[in-house]
Amino acid sequence: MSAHAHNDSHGHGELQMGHHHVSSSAMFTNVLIVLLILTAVTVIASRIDFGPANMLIAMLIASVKASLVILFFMHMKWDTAINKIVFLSSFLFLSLLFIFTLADQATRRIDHPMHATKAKVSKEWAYPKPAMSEKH
Amino acid sequence: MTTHAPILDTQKAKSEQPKNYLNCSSGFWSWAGTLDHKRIGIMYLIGTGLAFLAGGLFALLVRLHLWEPNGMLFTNDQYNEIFTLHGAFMVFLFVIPAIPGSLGNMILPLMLGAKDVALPRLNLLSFYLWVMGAVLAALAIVLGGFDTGWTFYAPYSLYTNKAVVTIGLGIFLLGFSSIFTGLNFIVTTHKLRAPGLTWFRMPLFVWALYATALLQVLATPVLGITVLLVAFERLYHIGIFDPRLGGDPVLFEHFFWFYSHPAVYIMVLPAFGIISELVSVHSRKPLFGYKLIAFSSLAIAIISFLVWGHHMFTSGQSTYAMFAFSFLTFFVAIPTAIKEFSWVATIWKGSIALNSPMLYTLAFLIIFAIGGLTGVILGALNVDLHLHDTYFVVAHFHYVMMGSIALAFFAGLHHWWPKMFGVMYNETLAKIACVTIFVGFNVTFLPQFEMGSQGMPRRYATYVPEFQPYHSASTVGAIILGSGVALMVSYLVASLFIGKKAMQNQWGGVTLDWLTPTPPPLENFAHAPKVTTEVYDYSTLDLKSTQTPIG
Amino acid sequence: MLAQLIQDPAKAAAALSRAPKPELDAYGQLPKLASTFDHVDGLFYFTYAVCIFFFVLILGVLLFSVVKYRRKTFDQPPASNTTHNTPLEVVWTVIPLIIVMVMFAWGFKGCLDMTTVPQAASQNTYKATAMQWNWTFTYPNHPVKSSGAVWLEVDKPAQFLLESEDVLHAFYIPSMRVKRDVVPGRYQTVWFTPTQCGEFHLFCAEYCGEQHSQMYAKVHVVTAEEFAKAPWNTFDDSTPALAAKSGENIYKALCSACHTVNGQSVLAPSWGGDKGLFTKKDGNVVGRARQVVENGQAKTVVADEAYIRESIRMPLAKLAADFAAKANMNAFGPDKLSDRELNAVIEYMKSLAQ
Amino acid sequence: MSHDGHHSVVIPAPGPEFVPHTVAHHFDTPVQEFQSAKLGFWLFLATEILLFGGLFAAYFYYHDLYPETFRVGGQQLDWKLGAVNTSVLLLSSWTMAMGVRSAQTSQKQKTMLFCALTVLGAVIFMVIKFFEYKAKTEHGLFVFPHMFDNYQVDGSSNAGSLAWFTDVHNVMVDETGAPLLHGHLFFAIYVTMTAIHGLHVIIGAGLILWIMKGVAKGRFHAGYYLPVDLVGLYWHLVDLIWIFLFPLLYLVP
Repeated sequence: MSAHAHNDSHGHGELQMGHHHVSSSAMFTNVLIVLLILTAVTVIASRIDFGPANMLIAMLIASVKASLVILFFMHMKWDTAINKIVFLSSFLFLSLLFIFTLADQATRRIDHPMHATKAKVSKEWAYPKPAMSEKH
Repeated sequence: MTTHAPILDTQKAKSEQPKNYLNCSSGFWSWAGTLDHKRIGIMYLIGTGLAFLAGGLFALLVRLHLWEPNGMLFTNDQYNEIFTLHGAFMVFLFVIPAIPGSLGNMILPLMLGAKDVALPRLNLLSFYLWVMGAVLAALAIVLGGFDTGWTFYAPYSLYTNKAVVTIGLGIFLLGFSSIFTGLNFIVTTHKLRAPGLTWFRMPLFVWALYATALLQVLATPVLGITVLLVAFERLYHIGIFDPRLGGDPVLFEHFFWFYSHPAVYIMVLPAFGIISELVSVHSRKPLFGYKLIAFSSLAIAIISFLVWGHHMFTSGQSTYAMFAFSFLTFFVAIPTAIKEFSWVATIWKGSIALNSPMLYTLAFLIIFAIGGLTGVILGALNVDLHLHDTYFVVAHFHYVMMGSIALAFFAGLHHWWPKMFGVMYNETLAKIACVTIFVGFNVTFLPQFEMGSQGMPRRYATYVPEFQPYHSASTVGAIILGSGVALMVSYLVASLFIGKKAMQNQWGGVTLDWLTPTPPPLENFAHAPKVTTEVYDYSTLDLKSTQTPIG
Repeated sequence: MLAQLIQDPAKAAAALSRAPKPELDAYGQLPKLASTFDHVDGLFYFTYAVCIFFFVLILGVLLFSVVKYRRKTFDQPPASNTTHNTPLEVVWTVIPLIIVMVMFAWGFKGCLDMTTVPQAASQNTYKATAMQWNWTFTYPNHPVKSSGAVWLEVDKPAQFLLESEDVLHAFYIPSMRVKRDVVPGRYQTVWFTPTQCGEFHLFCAEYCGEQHSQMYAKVHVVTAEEFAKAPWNTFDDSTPALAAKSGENIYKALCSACHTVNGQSVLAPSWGGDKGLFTKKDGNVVGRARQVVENGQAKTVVADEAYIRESIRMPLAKLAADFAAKANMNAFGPDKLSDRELNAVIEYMKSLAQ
Repeated sequence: MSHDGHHSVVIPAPGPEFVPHTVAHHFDTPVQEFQSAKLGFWLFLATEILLFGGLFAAYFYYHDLYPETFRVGGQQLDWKLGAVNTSVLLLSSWTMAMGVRSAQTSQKQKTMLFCALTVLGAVIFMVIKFFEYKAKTEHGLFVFPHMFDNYQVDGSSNAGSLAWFTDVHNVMVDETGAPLLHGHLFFAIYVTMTAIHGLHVIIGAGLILWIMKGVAKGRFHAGYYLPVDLVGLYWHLVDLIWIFLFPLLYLVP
């Protein structure tokens, strides 16, 4: 393959790694300010008791912050489709691990009402014997 | 060097000994420091091949020991270490890296018409991570071995007085070796395809490696963190998996199988890819249902993330989880069945050359049918409660791991051996070895189905006497199987020195890998290939010039 | 034996054929069913038949093709270049799908049956305690436990509450078709109704370490009359000789996995032999002096009854010097070994004195 | 790099303070090189997400099993230090984004400055982390010199304790003063997650220092800023993970 041909046929833009988005400094600064505000919101929200929704709200705020970082700081908004798919699919597959593992744990406790009792028993016998000596 | 492939300019033979990737440079560092995907592939082939022989030796020791109900050779402790070594070597050092590392590295860029993989330095790093993992595994043997089974189930792996941390770190490195190989293949497939090579013109080996790579990248990190946590647990007792400290051993099983079930497909999908190629080439017929096979690879890859709980049906997970996991498990059967049927339909009315790669392929098709179908038996919840952790499971996964994957690897090795080294092995010996391996394999593992369904649990150093006839038969089979493998290794190695020169297109393939010189030059193609025809279009093959052996 | 096979195959084969034969069901694949879980057998053989059908189909087409369409000249074209047949592809997708869905539903229904404990079974609850490497059973209405063997009443549903003292084990009775992992830190349950009188294997099916394959118990299913006699209750300490005998039974069930009585100290100190716990002196049985490590300090103690009691109740207090580095014995509290039982074990130890 | 007489593509330097970049021999165009590396790096970041994901799954699993332990455990951490560290990381993410932007626009001095500021952020983060760990060690919640000690076994009974978790001030207790179930688990997860995260901070800072070396040599400019971009992505990932760690560990919901 002749690299010469490419060198000649491509314009200046191509040589500079394609047409990439250069974001404005003001946009970065705005995103930073929103992120700092949301950090404050996280702290404030943790002071209010929403009951079982506490975790959901904390994670929701964190997800919004994470999305801002991914979209703007990491330039995902302007990235190619395949890169978007790759990164987002990691969260998708991670959610599979979360959903099945936590769902099993949550429903298993209904199956086994003795779990709490058993946990108390193992507390009394917290460390019944030393770990066998390990060579490393 | 006489092929006039219609889609390529003819390379003019300039000298008697054309420069190729094997003879273009020499010396230790020209190999150890190489960035060439083909040389890295050869190094992987040597490494994983040695690991396979070591694992096979352990397997033979296990089988010999089990000749008698009270065990013939070892103490229980030694037996436990040896079966663990067999499992760990075979899974982590051979089956997972072998096909992508050696044949994948060698062939994928050739099939794509690329000069190399997209990230050659990462490729070399990946190989050295494998080497470091292998060194740590060897070190673990020196430091007292490990007797946890390849599954490292907590809490036993936390309490045992063995070198678990060392092998854990080894597996962590091997995991990242696998991740980097997969990552490289994804990028290469996306970015380095030759002009005209659209997604649906890609050979199915590429599709299979691509689906494998997705699994390697998305599943392996969880194994990494799991073995790290086991190491932390042993070193400073964090209590995440230790029930004495409030941890839950079932969480370990979830983490472990989140990786290790997809890992089964990391192992088997490349084998499917090889078989797809070979069935087509040696039947000289386009693959039946090309797109369906391509999509079924992706479907298997994705569904495989949803079924890990079927390794835990007896573990005490909730009935709801068992419902979901069993239901999804049966769905894996469908794309797998589609593949098997499509291969058989490709052979149907083909022009079948019964040479050694095809013999291995046929052996695969028969053995994989058994391996796959017995998997369906195990998917049924109530039946699995009886068969789980018995020799039925052992036989089932050996039919898939050894019988299918290793045989597909051998098939691919025989198919691309002339391409890799430019020499041909002795076909007669190859056929004898194939039949020996096939017979030995079935004699080894068919009795294990029998004793498994009768209740023989796995990982037993001793057993109740009523199972002895099955164990003895199995041991005899293992010896036959071992001698078949020994024969295969001998003639393959011998061919490097005394093998006759291979033809440029030994089998009459039409994918790009067969259209470069044999062995390929350093950057694979003298001129950048352009693809203008559909995949597996044998009308472009110049039959007169290939002189393909008919077997 | 392997050498024998090579030298004299006929003799070796004869030896093999003398091996005890397991009792199998009519089709020879599963052990004879001894519980009510017949759906396991039903689905197993249904799936088996389906598998054989598909296997024969695939094998037949393959062999036929290889014979019929074998390449005879190097340029022989394929007999057909068909790459699609939509009806065929739909058929081989949909039919397997239907079959596996049937298997799933059947299997899940059976699984529900096996995991839903009926009232009758929960009123007849045994406890099975697994530890490296033995099984101990507690009975529903009897104070005496048994180890290494369990007795069940025929045709009476029984539930087992499974508990592990150390690592994962699995409770597996092939003839009953039941298996459950025994997970430390939580209780698991399993139930079944034995329908056949007889003796059955109970295996540990989850790898648990060195003696995994010897972690075995015998399941005795007996009639109601015989069960009422509590055949597992063999404990008798009315005379020293009977106490020593009962102690030996306890030794075999609980201690023999690690401690020998022949003087060979492999995993743990042996109880007998010329370095055993007790020795005969002037016709009296007295404890031997032993090197132990207490709180990291080496010292010498006499292996008297107090020392032995402490070593069983609190094994890590004083460690035998030879095994101080790898001591890993579980404590046997009063919940596992009553005082009377402990005394019987000591009586047995004394009977080993030389 | 050429082996067969072919010439590789060269991207010219935009000014005298920069050096040109030679595209690797197996790529046809700079775009191909850039996109390949970028796709590869996103894939690597995906594996990082899944690696940490295992730890997060363990967190949620035990948070669900022992909610009180986690609630009380979270109160032992100083949320103010956590919030300061969050802000430091967010700021350093901003400086990194600005650094990449400066490289994209061939501003050598500014690239250098923003990279240096980012490293400074990493240093501040780790210093604060050090004082946090020190305080926890003093309270016996995880005692560093004893992390690798075995169980301490009391000779007179089978009971014992962890060497690294002594809880000297008896803080892991419920309302009645009784010790909480498995009080060490929260701190085990805390120290595992923050230590692995901290390791990523250190690696990230090292990578940025390496980038600064390249910047000084003028290797990165509008024509070729790929390594700056990739290291930037890595740094943002470190930030991303902390965004989730902060509420989960310091403000246990």
